[in-house]
Amino acid sequence: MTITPREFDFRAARARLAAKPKSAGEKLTTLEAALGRVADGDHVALGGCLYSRTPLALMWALLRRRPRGLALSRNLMCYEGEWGMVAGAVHKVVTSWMGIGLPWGLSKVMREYVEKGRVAVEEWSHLGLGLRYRAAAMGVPFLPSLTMLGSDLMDVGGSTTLTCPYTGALLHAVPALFPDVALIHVHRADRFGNAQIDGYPHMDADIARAAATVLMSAEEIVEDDAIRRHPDRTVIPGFAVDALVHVPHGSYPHECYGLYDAEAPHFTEYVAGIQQSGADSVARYLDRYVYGPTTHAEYLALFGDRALADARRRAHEILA
Amino acid sequence: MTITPREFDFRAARARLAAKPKSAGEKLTTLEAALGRVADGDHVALGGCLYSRTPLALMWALLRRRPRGLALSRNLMCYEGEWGMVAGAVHKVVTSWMGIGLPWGLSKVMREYVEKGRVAVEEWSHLGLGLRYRAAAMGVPFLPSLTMLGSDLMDVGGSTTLTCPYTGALLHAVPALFPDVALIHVHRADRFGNAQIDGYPHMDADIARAAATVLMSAEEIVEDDAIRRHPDRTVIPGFAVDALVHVPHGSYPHECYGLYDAEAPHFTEYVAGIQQSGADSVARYLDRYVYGPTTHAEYLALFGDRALADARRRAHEILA
Amino acid sequence: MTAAPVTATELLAVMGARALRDNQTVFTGVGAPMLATALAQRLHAPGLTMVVEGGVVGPAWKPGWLPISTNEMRAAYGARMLPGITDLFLMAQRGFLDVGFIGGAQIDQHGNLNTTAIGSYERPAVRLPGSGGANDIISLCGEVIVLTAHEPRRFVPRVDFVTSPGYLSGGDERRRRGLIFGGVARVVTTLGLFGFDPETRRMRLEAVHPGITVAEVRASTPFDLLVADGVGTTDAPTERELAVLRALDPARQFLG
Amino acid sequence: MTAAPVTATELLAVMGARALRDNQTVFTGVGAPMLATALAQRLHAPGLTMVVEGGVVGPAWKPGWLPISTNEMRAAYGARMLPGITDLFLMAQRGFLDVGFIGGAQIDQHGNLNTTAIGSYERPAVRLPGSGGANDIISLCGEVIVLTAHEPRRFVPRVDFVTSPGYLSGGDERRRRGLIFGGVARVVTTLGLFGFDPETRRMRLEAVHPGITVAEVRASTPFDLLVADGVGTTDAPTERELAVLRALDPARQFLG
Repeated sequence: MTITPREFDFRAARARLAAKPKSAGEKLTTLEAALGRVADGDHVALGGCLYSRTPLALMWALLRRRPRGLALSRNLMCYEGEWGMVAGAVHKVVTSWMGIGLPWGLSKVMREYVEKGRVAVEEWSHLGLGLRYRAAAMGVPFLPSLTMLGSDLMDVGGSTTLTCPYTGALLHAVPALFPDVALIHVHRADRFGNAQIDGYPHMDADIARAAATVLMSAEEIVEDDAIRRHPDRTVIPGFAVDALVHVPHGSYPHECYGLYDAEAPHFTEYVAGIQQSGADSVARYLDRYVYGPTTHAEYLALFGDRALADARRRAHEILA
Repeated sequence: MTITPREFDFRAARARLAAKPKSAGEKLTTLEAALGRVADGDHVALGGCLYSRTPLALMWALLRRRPRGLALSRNLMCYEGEWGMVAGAVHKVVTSWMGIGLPWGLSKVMREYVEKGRVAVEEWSHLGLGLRYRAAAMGVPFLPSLTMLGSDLMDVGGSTTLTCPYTGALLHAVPALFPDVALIHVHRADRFGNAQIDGYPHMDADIARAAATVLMSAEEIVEDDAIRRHPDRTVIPGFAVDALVHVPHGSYPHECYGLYDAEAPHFTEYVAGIQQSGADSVARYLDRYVYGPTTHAEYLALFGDRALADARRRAHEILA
Repeated sequence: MTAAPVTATELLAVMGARALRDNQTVFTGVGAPMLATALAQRLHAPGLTMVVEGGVVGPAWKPGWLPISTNEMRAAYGARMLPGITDLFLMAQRGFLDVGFIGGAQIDQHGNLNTTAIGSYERPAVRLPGSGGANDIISLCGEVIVLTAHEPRRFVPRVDFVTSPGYLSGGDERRRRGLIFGGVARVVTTLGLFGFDPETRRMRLEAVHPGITVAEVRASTPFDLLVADGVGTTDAPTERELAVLRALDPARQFLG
Repeated sequence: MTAAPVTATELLAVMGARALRDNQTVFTGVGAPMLATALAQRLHAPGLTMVVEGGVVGPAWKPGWLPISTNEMRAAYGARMLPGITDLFLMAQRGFLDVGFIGGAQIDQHGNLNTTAIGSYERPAVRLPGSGGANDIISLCGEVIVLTAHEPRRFVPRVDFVTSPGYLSGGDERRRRGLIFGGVARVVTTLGLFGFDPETRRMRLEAVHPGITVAEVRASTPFDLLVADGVGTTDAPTERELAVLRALDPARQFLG
């Protein structure tokens, strides 16, 4: 059993929320100040999915702080999970799948770290992990489901079953996952943290409710009235947000729905390096892209304005 | 215990869904044909909330069929519940609250029917009923919650508690409610039933997933592309919808967010009649407004175009 | 003091507003609670977030356009988010709501409220409208403040039906029955302010409003009311409080 | 017959498409499943609804712009709804999804699939990417169709790790373990079509593709394969099927 009481104890999680002020006020700050709220040993949940709306700017700023002993969870983990492993920041990854996508094959870095027992990967089904976040978002210690029943995944995290008190049916009691910190990237927010997402909602709204601390980056900080004009588009309330940072292209080179496309050739280059020299290649990548640039703008400059402009053009073309 | 296995048996409810075709095709029909799918004895769940986005046109067409033995559920039940009682169509009302609003006082009709034992009102807390629909929408027989614990409401429907297998906490196992039929009014849908709602979502999306049969009315039937341009606004998928009817002002004289305001003076007149002659006044109201007009347009004509135009004007003024 | 006399609703709204702190999230309702919350926000709690039952977060109601129900367009005016009713209550269950306001037809000495039925549930003498969200608010918010006119018929030793559990039979029963958080922190009436004895969880008078005596409160409270040592007197509503409050409801739709 | 030879992916896509009926809701994935579903929709199932794991309902993919992952913008093109991942899978749990497609690194004689680990879970010889939604699809959809290249290494008596439960050890174990619906209805490989014996739930060859013999299938299947009485032969992909299919992927990104 690898799930911990800290992950599913809804009473303790609620007490943490109750103890903190839930201000309707200003949340804007810097990446450095925002990520200063992450402590070694924290469980950090990432929003988005695979290479869609990944909170890469927040992850970038987190790794620059050289954290240790983190648990990192995400429904489909892309290469940011490899970064965490090679950076020595992560001891446990919680996910349903890890890689980049079919054309890029298996994650050689995950294989190396798991097969050598250096990092534990706790696997859940995609819905299983989604329900862990949702249970926490709802403030309950578990949610009943049929998923994962009968599979060997039940033993990985240490799931238990229960009998329905009304129907007698056997059900999977999917344990809640209350992360210490959620990293979320959104399309727009007002300066108070009221946030709106376009296109794929992924699991961000649940993760933001589940976590004790919510750190958010936004492509755009909009006027108060822009949010108030469409309150039915708001998915995360400001009182749930602890820190907000304005970061255009905050998911780049991953995609942000409607704004910019992902950079498949960059993924191919990244994977080619790993095919050649394994984790060492990721270490060099981190030096160049994460530890090297001192600001996120410098990080983006490594890709260049023309690449950013082309990614924006492609996004419009794809949805046109 | 008044909850029935038909309400919470997720296996039977799933089998009913599995057995029916879930077409992506045309759903447009008439009010008469749509409501022909309701059988005596069915549990009918109503969308909207109180006097907001009430599926009044669908309720109007349902009562004109003189149904019998219905169970009627809604989170906050407005006067459509009184209609069902006085029409002799309803034997059980499932709700968290019944009335119109503070200025209109207690529902004299509910008092008469309940105090004389002619109709059972099964009361849940607002969230309790919301979780009953949500459990069904999720395809599970119950959801755990803290709400209603310790109150006398636990005994009304026959709720049971359970002990959390992870934390040992005592939890309310809120039983699922799978209605036979859902009546839903939306702002817009394409002819396949893919539906979008503006403003308050209320509980409609859950009810539409929970029910075996979904009957929908829409203020506007839009082109295919209008839905495809904003897929992140769609809350009910076409494959879940059995019948769709184009009914402008389908909630009138209740409000429809952003389109038209509710008619408080009409409510006052309706209640004044009840103050004078009780249920008989509602019977006369039904003759005039429900059984009298042969089309919904005739029903609206009883209010008049100027009233409709003024309600639209007020809606814009309220949100301006 | 201002010229116009202070109405019951004005008194409840002002005393309710004073009980709120900055940066709190407050589950409020139509009438006095809404006025109390909006007043606090305008006076000493600019960082306060109002939420209402219809599924509204952070509304900015237009003075003169206060909603009659918590789920109509007027209640959503200026809102920052409309999460839906179930999801809003689930935020309360998660622990996002610090304070909730409720009222009730009956309240007893342990802070239990009844809005369901006078007499038996199946065949009541009076069928009341029901819980609505009251049970959820008192079960799930960090703490609850009850605002009510102090009419003797409302104050009973034990409610006929526990719609909204306060401390049940007192002591730690609320916790034993599974409500591991919250409870009734304060009862604000037209006569004074009340709390609950930390041991027995019986209602205790803590302050009377100006011009009200403890004897009058006892006479209007048909159960054995505890009285705090050195029971205080509340400060009368100030001109500023009343001016801001009255500006919210110029037509006196709710202020009376 | 068409000039160009039929690729493995084309064969799987055509045979997969034929297994779908009109007005079904189909949980599909990138590659062959996506091509099979889109093909069926264009040929005999216009009332079919495609859904994909990223949280997409009713997409209308642009030929030549097929998605690489199920949660990128290309996968959402023309969608009628983007309900989110958790809520999409919950629709499957509710019973809204008739058919699901999955594949796997390993499949065994009872239709169990492994995409987690070769060897032990804690210290595997090969750590595979994981379940993703495969476990959910096979647990929650009305029935599942497995599309896979018929490579001997993929077909094992018992998978090392049951990521996605077919019939487990066979018989009624799937149901006894709580999976009261669904199961693997059909396995479509590059050699033929397979079902499962209704009693033992062991894999059974039901038809071979043109030019393939039962002996060849047996030789490529390292477990004791059942063979249906009067095993049939599938009809070769028609010109029309191939023409429509190839128009979906002109760059042959997935068709090979």
